[in-house]
Amino acid sequence: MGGMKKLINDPADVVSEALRGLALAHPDHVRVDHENRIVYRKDAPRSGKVGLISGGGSGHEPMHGGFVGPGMLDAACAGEVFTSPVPDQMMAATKEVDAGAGVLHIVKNYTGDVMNFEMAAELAAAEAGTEVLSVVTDDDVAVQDSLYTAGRRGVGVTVLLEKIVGAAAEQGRSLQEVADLAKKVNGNGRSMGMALTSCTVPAAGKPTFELAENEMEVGIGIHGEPGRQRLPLAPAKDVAALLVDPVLQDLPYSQGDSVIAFVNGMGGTPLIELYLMYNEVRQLLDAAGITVARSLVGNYITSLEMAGCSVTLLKVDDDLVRLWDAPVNTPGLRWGA
Amino acid sequence: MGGMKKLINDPADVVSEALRGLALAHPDHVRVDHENRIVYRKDAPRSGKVGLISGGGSGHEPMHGGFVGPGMLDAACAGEVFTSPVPDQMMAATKEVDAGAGVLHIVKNYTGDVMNFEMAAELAAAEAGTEVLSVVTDDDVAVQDSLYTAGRRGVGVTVLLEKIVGAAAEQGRSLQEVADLAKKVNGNGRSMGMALTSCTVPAAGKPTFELAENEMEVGIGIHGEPGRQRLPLAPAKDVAALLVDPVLQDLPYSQGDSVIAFVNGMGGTPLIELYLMYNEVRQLLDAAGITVARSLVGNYITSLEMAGCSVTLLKVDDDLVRLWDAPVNTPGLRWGA
Amino acid sequence: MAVENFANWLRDLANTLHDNAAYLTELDSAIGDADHGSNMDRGFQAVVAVLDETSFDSVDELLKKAGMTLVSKVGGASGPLYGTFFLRFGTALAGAEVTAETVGEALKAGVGGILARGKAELGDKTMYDAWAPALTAYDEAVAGGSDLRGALVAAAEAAAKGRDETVPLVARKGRASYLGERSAGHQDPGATSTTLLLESAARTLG
Amino acid sequence: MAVENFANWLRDLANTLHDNAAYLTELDSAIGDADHGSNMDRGFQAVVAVLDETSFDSVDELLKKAGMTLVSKVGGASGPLYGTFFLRFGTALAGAEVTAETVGEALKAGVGGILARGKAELGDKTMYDAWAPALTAYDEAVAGGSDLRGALVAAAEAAAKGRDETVPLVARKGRASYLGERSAGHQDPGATSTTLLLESAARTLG
Ligand SMILES: Nc1ncnc2c1ncn2[C@@H]1O[C@H](COP(=O)(O)OP(=O)(O)O)[C@@H](O)[C@H]1O
Ligand SMILES: Nc1ncnc2c1ncn2[C@@H]1O[C@H](COP(=O)(O)OP(=O)(O)O)[C@@H](O)[C@H]1O
Ligand SMILES: [Mg+2]
Ligand SMILES: [Mg+2]
Ligand SMILES: [Mg+2]
Ligand SMILES: [Mg+2]
Repeated sequence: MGGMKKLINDPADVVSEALRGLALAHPDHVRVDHENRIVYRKDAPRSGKVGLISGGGSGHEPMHGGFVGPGMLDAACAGEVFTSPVPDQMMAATKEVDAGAGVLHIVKNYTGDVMNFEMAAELAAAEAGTEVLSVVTDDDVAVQDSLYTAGRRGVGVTVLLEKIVGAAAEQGRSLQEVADLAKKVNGNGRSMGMALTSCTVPAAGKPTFELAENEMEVGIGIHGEPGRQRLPLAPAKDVAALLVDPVLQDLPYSQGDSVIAFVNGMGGTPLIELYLMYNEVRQLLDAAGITVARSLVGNYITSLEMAGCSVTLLKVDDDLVRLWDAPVNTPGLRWGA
Repeated sequence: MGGMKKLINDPADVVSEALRGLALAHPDHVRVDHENRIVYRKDAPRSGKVGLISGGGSGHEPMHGGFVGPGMLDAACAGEVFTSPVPDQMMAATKEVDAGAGVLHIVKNYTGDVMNFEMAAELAAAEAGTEVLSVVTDDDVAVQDSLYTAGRRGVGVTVLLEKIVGAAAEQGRSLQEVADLAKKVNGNGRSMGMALTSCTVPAAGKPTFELAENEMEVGIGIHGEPGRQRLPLAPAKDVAALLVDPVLQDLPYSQGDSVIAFVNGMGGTPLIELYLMYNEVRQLLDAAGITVARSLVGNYITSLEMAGCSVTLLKVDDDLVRLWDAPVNTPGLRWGA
Repeated sequence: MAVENFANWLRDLANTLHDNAAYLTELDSAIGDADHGSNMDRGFQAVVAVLDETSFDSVDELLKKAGMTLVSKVGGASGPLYGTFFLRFGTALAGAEVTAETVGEALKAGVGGILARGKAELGDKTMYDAWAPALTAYDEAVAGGSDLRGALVAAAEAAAKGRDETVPLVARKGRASYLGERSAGHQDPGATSTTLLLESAARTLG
Repeated sequence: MAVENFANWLRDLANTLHDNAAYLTELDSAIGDADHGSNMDRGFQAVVAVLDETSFDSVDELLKKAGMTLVSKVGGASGPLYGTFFLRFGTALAGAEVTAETVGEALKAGVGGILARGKAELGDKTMYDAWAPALTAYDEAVAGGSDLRGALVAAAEAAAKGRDETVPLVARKGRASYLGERSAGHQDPGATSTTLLLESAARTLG
């Protein structure tokens, strides 16, 4: 395997074997269509409820398969590592979770994901008459937004969105309401990430990029792609500022705003460092007069074994906080149930 | 910082800054005595309930601070990274959580931990008259057990024990009953771990041991100490056998036994690999005729950013399964609440 | 021209992509996510599996099936893009005789599909930067009296030039766009696989 | 001998341990958890802080306070072990004149505390493997007419020899025991810090 240190067998089997493990570990939460690589909420379809589907390349665990269950997703389609799933998967999932109330596709803004989900939605509408709406998340402020480019990447806000919109769907809100809410959440959220190390795509067998011992990448996404800037390693305090400042400047958030603050690990960073980072982030938010209504700290949207973290801020009102607090029961996020 | 890639400020401040982050992230679960580095259940002491205290060196997050809350620990004492806490901490915690029903100390079997907890128990009994019992976990089959040595290390079973014994204390069982249960859990559990990479103690600034690109350490503990054997990297299937076989041989578990199967990440190993490992572990257990009653997969008892995993099997009966299923509400483990 | 020729092309292309998988992934590591090689390889191995199992009566059915297979097996950006290319390429050849002219029209239809899905423009540093000069060169060759092979050779040469010219560009589409200015100085993986596709066609068709 | 001398010893020892922190941690990396140097350094910096703040009337109070400070600040195995050593060392000197004989008895009491806590035996590859020969050499020197300094010099030399002899041993106590046979070939960190302690005493006491 030369240079790749992973607990895997054949690189070609990583995704399917991990899905088998997920299914075996969470029989109460999910059932898995191994043929199509779809993780279903065990009791899907839920009559009368809008079906929520997400998916994307693998390597971001627990996202999305770990977010399937009551109060969150109805199905998650798993692509190859860092490669969006194919339309057949989203089509099968869409048909399966459609319980008459329509289906929302939650798509992270990457060319491949958008195109594959689009094809699936077209085909599902044509074949089964299922009403499908889509929301595309694009919260990554590291990427300059423009009409002429692929636009921003969908990153951390996707996790918060799946939770909040999941609660709304559980309440019985309509497809249009759920889609509008999803757009609102995406519009209210911004993220920025950094890496201390690269990750290694199993099929590639070597790190996607090389970082010297005293360097870090700032402005990375979640696919091991290089970031916007390579900088000398810096103390956590400075790293926090490099992430929080551009986020605060972008929305912009203003003094007195209330947020969900999410410090996310990229997969190889232990909790002790994430809590330390959260402490730094909180100081910066306090200084900016931003109130933290809720927080989330942990490895939730990852890049394989990459070391590093991202910060996501989601501006919230009472409705969003109530939906955040509502029960959720998935392998990756669970409370009130 | 030369060679150390971490999201930290001054290495001397890692533990206290991480505790600040934990306190800020979980105001509903815990309050932290920063002076003494003790994480308390927010509503401790709970009148009439046996107080449960654990603690140890830091660097194993979420253990133990992340396991404080209803259904699990009343207090956790945080030492320096990989260094057991001092008696003053356990004494303060013991006095604080004593609600008249006595206090159980949950101690992992390391010379330092055992001695520091012992001194605290002596002092607490002498000073405040608190009745203290102790359980020492020693589930690591990598270490030859003997009367003439320090004995086995306490590793993965500690997590399961804190959950199960936490539920029993919540039910109002007496100190003696809770201590007996703790001993039963420890006696029924066995673990074995391996590492793909070393970790770096912040104050040391360089990796504790060096592993070549094509090597792994088998029989490691949770303090970045080298293991019993250095072997060539192997596929996940073979790694699973290296961990499961000695565990099964040691208890020994027999066909038809029911277990909680726990695949734990060492901190730098992402979920996708842990689920893949869990799949391998399950095949081996199926082949051995062992039934998996419950499972836990994730990074719960870690060694900083070390990559690798451990397998813990805990033989269970109906009482243990009921206690496992009982509600728990901590930063690190949560269900039914 | 027989169905057989097109099947040979696809087999040759599958071999070429397999041999170049590490190279394409290497290119994708620099400005993307290190999967273009395995994506193309996985897709075309699936196409070969279909060829081994099924016999096709017409060129358009063969090509459409190849396109559907790519859509179903590749994922990412390249799956829908190359999948749509083959779907439209095949559809355009339905009922038509295979000539330099009809293939030229079909190539244009296929690339139209790529544009419809990906909305790339010239200079965005995508596979379209190889396709666009290839189409022009193909048409010029046909206008100058070339046969199919000659036109494909011209197209492949132009594609290679377009591929090389992606190096200095700053990406505006696809993953490479996230790098902004840092994407300059690297060759686009998709323009590279497009060139391999046309070189294989020039070797095997006509 | 004055309280001042013992305070000077502790300050000298703190400096020595600070200078050797990386070395002790290095030794602990090989067969332990890479913290012995920072543990000792943290503990003795705290002792120095106490010395800076408080003035002590008697040697035993000074030493007991040092022991309590180590217990409260070090943690790990070395905290209770060295802490108990100083607690009992001090207690044994309470009310006594400081002579080669009384210090010898007190050292024995202190090491008795290490054994009571750690239950180590000779050859277990722990700090006791430095302490045991040191105590013997100390007694022999006193029996042979040495003064305090001479006895401490003899003890330090014997400790250094005991420390060196830990190298081939297979550990049976402490973290190094988890390595089994692999612990052989490495010098015990605690035996090393014990030797530094006695060398510092020989330099500053008597
Ligand atoms: N919008 C687009 N239009 C045309 N080609 C594109 C577009 N976006 C990406 N590409 C092409 O796709 C290639 C990358 O394919 P691949 O790596 O397989 O997919 P992904 O980017 O999803 O990982 C790029 O090199 C580029 O040539
Ligand atoms: N049972 C024991 N008796 C005497 N000394 C011991 C015992 N266990 C460990 N030690 C000593 O403690 C040293 C390690 O101290 P330190 O690294 O500070 O603590 P820890 O092992 O808890 O990390 C060992 O080198 C050894 O000399
Ligand atoms: Mg991709
Ligand atoms: Mg230690
Ligand atoms: Mg790619
Ligand atoms: Mg140590």
